[in-house]
Amino acid sequence: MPTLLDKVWIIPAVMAASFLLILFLGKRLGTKATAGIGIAAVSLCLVFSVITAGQWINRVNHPPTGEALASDIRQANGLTPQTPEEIESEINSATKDSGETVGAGDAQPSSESQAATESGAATTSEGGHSSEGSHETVPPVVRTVTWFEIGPIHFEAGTLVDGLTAMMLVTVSIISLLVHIYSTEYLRGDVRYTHYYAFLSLFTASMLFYVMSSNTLQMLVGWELVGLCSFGLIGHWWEDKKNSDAALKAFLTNRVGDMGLIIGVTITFFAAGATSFNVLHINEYALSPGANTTLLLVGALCLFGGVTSKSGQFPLHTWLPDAMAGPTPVSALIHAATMVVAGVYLIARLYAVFFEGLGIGSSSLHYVAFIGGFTTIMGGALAFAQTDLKKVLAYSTISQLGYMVMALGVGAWTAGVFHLFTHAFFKACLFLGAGSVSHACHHTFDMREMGGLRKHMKSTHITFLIATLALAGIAPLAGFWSKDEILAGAQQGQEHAYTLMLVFGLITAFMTAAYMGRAYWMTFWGEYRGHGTPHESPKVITIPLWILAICAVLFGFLNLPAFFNAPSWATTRFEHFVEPTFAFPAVEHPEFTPWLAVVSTILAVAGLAAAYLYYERNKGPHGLTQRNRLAKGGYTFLENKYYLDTLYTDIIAADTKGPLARAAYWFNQNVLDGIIDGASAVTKKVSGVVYHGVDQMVVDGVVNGTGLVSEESGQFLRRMQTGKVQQYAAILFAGVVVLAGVLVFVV
Amino acid sequence: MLINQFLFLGAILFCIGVYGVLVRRNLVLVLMSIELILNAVNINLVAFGAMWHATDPANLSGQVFALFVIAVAAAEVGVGLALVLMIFRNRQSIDADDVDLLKG
Amino acid sequence: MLALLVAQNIAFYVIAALIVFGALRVVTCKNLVHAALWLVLVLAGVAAQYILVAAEFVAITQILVYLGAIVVLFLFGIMLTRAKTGTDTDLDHGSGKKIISGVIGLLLLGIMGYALWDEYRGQEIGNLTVQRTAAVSDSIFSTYLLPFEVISVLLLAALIGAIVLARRD
Amino acid sequence: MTFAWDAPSVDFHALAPEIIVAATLVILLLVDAFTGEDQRWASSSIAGIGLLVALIPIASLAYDGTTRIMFGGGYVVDNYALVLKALFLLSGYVVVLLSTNYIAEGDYWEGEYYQMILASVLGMMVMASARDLVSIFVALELLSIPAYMMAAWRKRDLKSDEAGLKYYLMGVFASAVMLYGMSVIYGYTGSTLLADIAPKIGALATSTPLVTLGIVFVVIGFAFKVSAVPFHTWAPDTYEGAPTPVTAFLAVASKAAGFVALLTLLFVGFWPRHDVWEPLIWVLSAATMFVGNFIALRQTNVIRMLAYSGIAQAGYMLAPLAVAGASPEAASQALHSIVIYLVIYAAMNLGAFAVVLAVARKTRSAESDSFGGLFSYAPGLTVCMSIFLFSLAGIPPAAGWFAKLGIFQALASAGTTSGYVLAVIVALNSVIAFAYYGRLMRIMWMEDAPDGDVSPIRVPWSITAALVLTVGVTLVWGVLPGLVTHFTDPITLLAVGR
Amino acid sequence: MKDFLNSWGLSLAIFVPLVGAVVMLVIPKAKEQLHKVIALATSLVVALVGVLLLANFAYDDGKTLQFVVNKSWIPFINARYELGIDGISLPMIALTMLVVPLCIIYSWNHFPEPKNPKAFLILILILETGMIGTFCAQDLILFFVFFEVVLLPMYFMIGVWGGEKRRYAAMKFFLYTLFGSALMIVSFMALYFLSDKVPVAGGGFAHTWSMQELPVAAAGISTTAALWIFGGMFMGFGIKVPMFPFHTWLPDAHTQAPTVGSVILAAVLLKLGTYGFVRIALPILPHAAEKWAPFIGLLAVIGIVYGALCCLAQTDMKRLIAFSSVAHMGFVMLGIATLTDFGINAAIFGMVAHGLITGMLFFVAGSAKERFHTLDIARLGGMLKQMPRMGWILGFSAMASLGLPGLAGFWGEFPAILSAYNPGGNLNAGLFRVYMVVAALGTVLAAAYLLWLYQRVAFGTPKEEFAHDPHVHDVTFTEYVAWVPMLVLIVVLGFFPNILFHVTNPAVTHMVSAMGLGS
Repeated sequence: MPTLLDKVWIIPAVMAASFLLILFLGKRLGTKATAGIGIAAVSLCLVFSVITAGQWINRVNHPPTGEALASDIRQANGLTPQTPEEIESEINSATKDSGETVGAGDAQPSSESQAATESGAATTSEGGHSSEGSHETVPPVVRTVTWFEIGPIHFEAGTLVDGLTAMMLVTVSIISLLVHIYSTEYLRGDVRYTHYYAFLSLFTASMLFYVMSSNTLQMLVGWELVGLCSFGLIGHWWEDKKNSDAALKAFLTNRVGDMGLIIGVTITFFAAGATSFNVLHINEYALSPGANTTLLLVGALCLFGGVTSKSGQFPLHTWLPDAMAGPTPVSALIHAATMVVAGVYLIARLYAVFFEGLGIGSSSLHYVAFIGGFTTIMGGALAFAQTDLKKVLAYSTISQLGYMVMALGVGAWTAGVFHLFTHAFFKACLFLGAGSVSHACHHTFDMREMGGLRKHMKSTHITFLIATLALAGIAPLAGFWSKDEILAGAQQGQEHAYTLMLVFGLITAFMTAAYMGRAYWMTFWGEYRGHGTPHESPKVITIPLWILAICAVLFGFLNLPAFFNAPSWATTRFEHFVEPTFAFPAVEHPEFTPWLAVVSTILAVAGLAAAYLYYERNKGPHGLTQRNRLAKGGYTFLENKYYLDTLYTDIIAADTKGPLARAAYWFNQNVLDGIIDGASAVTKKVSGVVYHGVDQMVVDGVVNGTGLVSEESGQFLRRMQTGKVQQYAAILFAGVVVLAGVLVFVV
Repeated sequence: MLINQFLFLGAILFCIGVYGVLVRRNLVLVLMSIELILNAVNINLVAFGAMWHATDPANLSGQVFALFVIAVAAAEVGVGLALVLMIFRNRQSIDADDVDLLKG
Repeated sequence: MLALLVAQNIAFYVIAALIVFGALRVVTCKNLVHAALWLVLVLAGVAAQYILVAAEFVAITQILVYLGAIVVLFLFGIMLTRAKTGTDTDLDHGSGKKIISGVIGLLLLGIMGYALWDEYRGQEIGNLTVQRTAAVSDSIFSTYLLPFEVISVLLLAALIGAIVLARRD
Repeated sequence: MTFAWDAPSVDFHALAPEIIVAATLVILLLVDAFTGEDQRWASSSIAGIGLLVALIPIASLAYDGTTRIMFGGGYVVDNYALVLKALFLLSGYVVVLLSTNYIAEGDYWEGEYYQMILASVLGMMVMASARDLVSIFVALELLSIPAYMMAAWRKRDLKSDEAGLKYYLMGVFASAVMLYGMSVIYGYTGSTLLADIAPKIGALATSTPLVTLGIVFVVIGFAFKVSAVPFHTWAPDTYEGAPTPVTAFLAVASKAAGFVALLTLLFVGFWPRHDVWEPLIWVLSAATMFVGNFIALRQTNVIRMLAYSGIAQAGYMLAPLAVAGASPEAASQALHSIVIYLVIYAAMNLGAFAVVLAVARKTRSAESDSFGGLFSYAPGLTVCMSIFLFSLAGIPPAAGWFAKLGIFQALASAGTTSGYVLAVIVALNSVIAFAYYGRLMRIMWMEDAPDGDVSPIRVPWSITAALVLTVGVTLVWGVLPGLVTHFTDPITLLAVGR
Repeated sequence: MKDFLNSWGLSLAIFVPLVGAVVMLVIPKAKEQLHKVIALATSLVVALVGVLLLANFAYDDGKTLQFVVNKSWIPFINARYELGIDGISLPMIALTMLVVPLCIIYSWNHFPEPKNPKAFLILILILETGMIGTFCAQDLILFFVFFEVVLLPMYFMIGVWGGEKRRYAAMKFFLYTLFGSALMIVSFMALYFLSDKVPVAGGGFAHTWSMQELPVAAAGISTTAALWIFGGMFMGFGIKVPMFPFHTWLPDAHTQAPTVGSVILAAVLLKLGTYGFVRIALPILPHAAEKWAPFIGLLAVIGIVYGALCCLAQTDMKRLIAFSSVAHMGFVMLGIATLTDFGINAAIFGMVAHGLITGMLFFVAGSAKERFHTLDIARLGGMLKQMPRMGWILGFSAMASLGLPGLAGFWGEFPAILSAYNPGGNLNAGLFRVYMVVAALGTVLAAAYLLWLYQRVAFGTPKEEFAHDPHVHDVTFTEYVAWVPMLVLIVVLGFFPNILFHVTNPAVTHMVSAMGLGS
């Protein structure tokens, strides 16, 4: 059956073609055609992506067997076993490596493999296994061509399609399409309309290319290309130095992380035998018993350097808020939904390396999980101190990315990736909503100039609310499911070893709700504080919002836990189709834990409520500062008291959180950002010293000095030439004396 | 007689000549000093010639060499004096120190 | 034989002393013409030494060429350059240069003396026999024919050149 | 003892080149005597023709190829001598070409001038064949004495007088030192024949002080001739003061003659005592390169610069001698490299002087500044000069690179540390040297004419001919060095290769 | 055809430019248009020869020398006119043949002061002869000759057509390079004499200069001697590259040179040095190379960081690009220093990529200079607004230069870094891994200075003094013609690196295995 799985390269190629068309013809064709080309291309991509996803689902449901399986495996890890025996052992080792091995399915004999014990981890949970865990080995579809050859090795370029890829394809395509549509209105009349669409196309192409890469080198290419687009789009309005500064900062900060990525790719390449960059090959190596865990650790940490910058992890997250200088749809697409999760995707893709390298299966605390956890709290705290709506969302993104990284860090692979998935929709919705708000409010994002917009912008308001609730993790919206899985993973992971992560997660759950509530109330409630009259955005803007909102509502059910005893076609479908079964470590599948769900929901509600109290009920004309709050104390005393009584602790928390958040923000801006800015300042200083002090003075000085010395000695010798013939004679005879003397007495 | 008697005489004369060409400012005197040096060489040649003649009567090279040196010396002095005269005619001086237009 | 040797040696040392003294006067005296005359003494002394080693032809040539021609040339030179006939203080360089020149001369003498002494020490000059003029001429016109011819060209060229340079025009 | 005189056998074929030159000299003398002032132009033609005609027997001798030995080994006509004689004749011819207009227009003594050149060239030719101390001495004087006078040929010019006097005095001092050395060598060996000297001074394992003294003195005499430091002091002054064609003659032919003598002496006469002269030459070579180049850096007069450059070039040429004793192969390499260098050096240096002459016809100056803007009004001359300067600097494809390559090769072939050190010194110096060659080039190409006068230069045919000859040779040899080595390949010196 | 190419192809490629130059020499200066046409035609003929060579090159057999010519040249020293190209030379030759016509086209209507197209174009053609000759030569002496021939035209190009301090720069360029080549030739000599004699055609044995024979013949050289010889070559080639600390001629030369001069300098001339390492120093003296490699690697990474730091301190755009060359060539040298097939392939790729990219940057800088009459970064700004196309091209080139994957620059940098992880021979892997990290840091700095440059030059609004300057116009037709091929190549090579690796790999692999250092 001809299948798109073999030819997914068509998808980015469509976008690349769109990019070239727009780049070279856009100016001539006009704005409508430009947008049209882009939208058409993305639509096509979406169709293809959905077909791809469908075909993948079909493949999981009807896994290949026998020779087809062997052939797929051969192509997957880039090895070419020759004899049937080799093929057989290859299949066996592959299925073993997959950890999850052949389950109690009907197609394959069950071997009840305990390969997972190889890594010393606990066996998979009973519930997960019995109900939906019939994970057969479904090797990803890998199709490669020779890219280049060095030495005896042929390096390959190719596509890798598995559930993760399919999921990413669909996600990227949907959001990109919506952003394309949304932008036709949002960017109307912009000076660089074509430029914008060209970059959007290029970005989409690069991102799609990235997620379907079959090897790390290709991923590196995609990774950098999306960074380039990010650079170009952050600096879209480059007439303003502030914007170009932000673009530079983003690119350079990412470059710092890329250093790690490059080295990480190098290390994993050599660790896995220096023959291939193939991710599955590398993963297989990482899972093999003889793997050098030290190398893997170093490699994983280096790779994580890339993740740190790309996915805004502490301490390289500071570029992300600045990146909000770009147009809002870009923020939605690149800096919320897709590009920033490239790092998370990297971990997910090379999970075996991280899993084995960091010992996720046997540790209670390690760098990745901790950074993820720390970032999630820190981002949440920082979001409080923002008055710029987009910055709130940016810090929220950082926080959520931390969540995902933490999830992957504690071994909850599916949870992390699922959160990536759901987050893309509701965060994109939030950003686009913010854009819509700004569109209405004369292009400001300052929440102090908003307020009361719920009356003016119904669609925006509702969708924003839905997305906020989803983000806050209110059941049954998408965020609830994914967040809850993460919490469950942290709670149950590795025999409850990741307690600290659980605490982080719970705190964040509260904070997320609180700051989102704050943003929501400040924006949509109260009185309008800006100029003019806000108005609802046109349909081109609101329809994407609605679509995203609907997704935010529904997509949580894609991974409905087995706990709810839904029919099997509706249970843990995400896990079933997305989680790799080939060259994948033995991860756990935590159970749905009702008490945790309840606690987290309570926390979320409490957060929203606290925000409501703090920001809505307690509003003054500029009702944020403590002074005003005290001045108006009497006016709302009773009500306040009432709520204070019941939610006393929360207010305390909020009170302390205010200064805490501000302190954190101060730290962030002055220390962390300062370090980054300082690093560049110091580099510049050093470069000045190196150039003026070393290069021009010493290195060049030596050169010029040599010349000078030559000339001067020439001058000195020249003075010996006095023109007096008898002095010449004296020199002559003195020469005779010296030469003859030395030689006569010495020789 | 010792061969060294003559050789040392030659050496002394040579060095006196060298001293002369270095300290005399008058060019004619410099030319005279040159003659001292050439004579020193000739003393050597003749003395050596005599020495070798004593062992090999056919060996007359020393004397012949000396004759050539005398002839060349004559030519040199002639040319030298011509140059000095020319200098004198152009500069009204034969002080060696005055001849220092060219230097550096 | 011994007497002859003694006489030879005495003659050598006397003449040598005269030569050295004359040479020193040539390079030190303050009167140009005197210097030329001291040179005559030196040249004559050298001729005498040639006779002592039985090199008659060279001795005669020495007298003819040097005393007969070169010294006369010098005197012409002295006159043509209208030098003072009396003493002249401008003949020498200052004492600093004299010292340097003296040092150079003495060092040179030291080196040459060392080399000569090291080689010959007390070696006799050997059994002196008269070096006959005919033999000398044989030698010149066979072995040294070519240099002889060359030197004729040399003298011709020197003659022409010297005339060109020295003549008034 | 018989008094019967045996007429020495004279091979007139072998002596034909010398005889032709001498005859030309006599013819010139007669022409001079029997023609009036208005026919003096004929002198240069006669001299030039005589020099070219002398090449014919050289060619026939070379074709014949036998080594002819005369006067008991005192005079040898072999490939070595022939190549160098041809070099002297051709350089002499080019100098005649360069002189033609200079001497005629300057109202100098014309007929006598060419007689001087011929006499000097004759001396050089004799030098190439001389294998006997007396012959070498006489040849040296024959080539030097006319040269002294030629340097002073612009009689009424104070600088020219001074140049002649300085050259004369220093030359006489040096030849006195050399003579003393020769006398000592003769005294030690009892022979003036180089072939006899070699075994005698080589009899002992180590040198005695007297032999050392003799060798050092003789070498110093020729070190003067090739203007090696510290015996170089005359060269810049003389070069600057002398008439420019004479300077070219001194810088090329006279220096070559000095090297020829040095090669003959060291390789034939003093070969066994290379333990003495190798270090001596090493020091001279290194000092010559550095001093020559350093002072040249500070020169503002092109001729003076070329003089110092010539000193430095002499240092390069001396360098192979400093390691020649290491092995027969090294000696052979050294010999070839020096001869090749001399040949190429002659072409490029004469060419450079030709350009200077041509330019000076307009600017009446040899100051570097007067070359400013040359490219704008005399691009042909500028390109020629650039080729010569690049050649002097040793940059391909001008022939100088091959010359310098030969030096490096000779130094490396010895395989000794001192050889490599000297090679590095040569390398360093060729870099320093480019600083002043480049500076001149910069002035010509990149600066403006000092007085804004950009009227073109009229180059007389004789200089044009000289330029065509030298540029052609410089470029062709640079691209096809085989043409040079074809002639120099068969060269050997007697003691070499034992 | 094939036979003709085999025996005459390379000689044609080398000497056709010279013929063109000679023809132009005899045409009066005033006929400028004719000069341009002849020069362009000549360079196109050369390019055509190049295309034929490319078409007839046996790519699968890239390790063996092809189109070999081997004639006696200077029998006296057994130097031969030996030409031939393999997979290592081919890309360099192709690059040269591409860049020269583009430079001539670019110069078409804007010759730098003091004009004189005749002389300028003659120099370019002579330069082409020298460059192609250097890449074709298989005899050390022949190599040396061509290596030096390249100096002359460049010297004049900088000195006559250059900027304010052109004389100083030209002299410095020349003296530096001469210094290196002087030491290099001493090394060649030592190599010649210390290596074993090889059989010659006419019977008997002789020393050899042949790069093909020397790897075997030089095997017997003692370790110490080999180290010294390598040192001499290192100076010769290292200065040309230029490696830290011999780089100081480069910024001056680049800054002062006319645009075309800078382009050729960056695109081809610098490669002569690295090519020398790969072609001569490494194969002939592998064990000395192994001893020197850590040191070379050290200088290379110092160069990477140091060059980048110097870039950050620049106020002049051209000088900044010049210093970036120091950094980029550091990657090339790092690749070479690893002595692995990976590293050397990367180095060759890096050479080509750097040639194209930095050449492009210099083109843009030159065009900017022509419009603004200054390259002071502080005075520029808003190029994207005033000349959007040029701004885009500058941005593109800057991105390529900073090693963005997907563009050619990446394939020079990343494999070099990669190869440093696991250097060849008995090299200390730990040390090279440190180099690797430092080199990776260099990529960050590269991004910093290039983006900083781009921000200041292209972003923002045009400065008042130029805002209404009629001279400031967008990319012209000739500029497009000159630039587009390079831009296209940058992308094509970026996505299909195998175009180049396919050519170089057989040769490099063969060479590395012939070095026999083990691993």
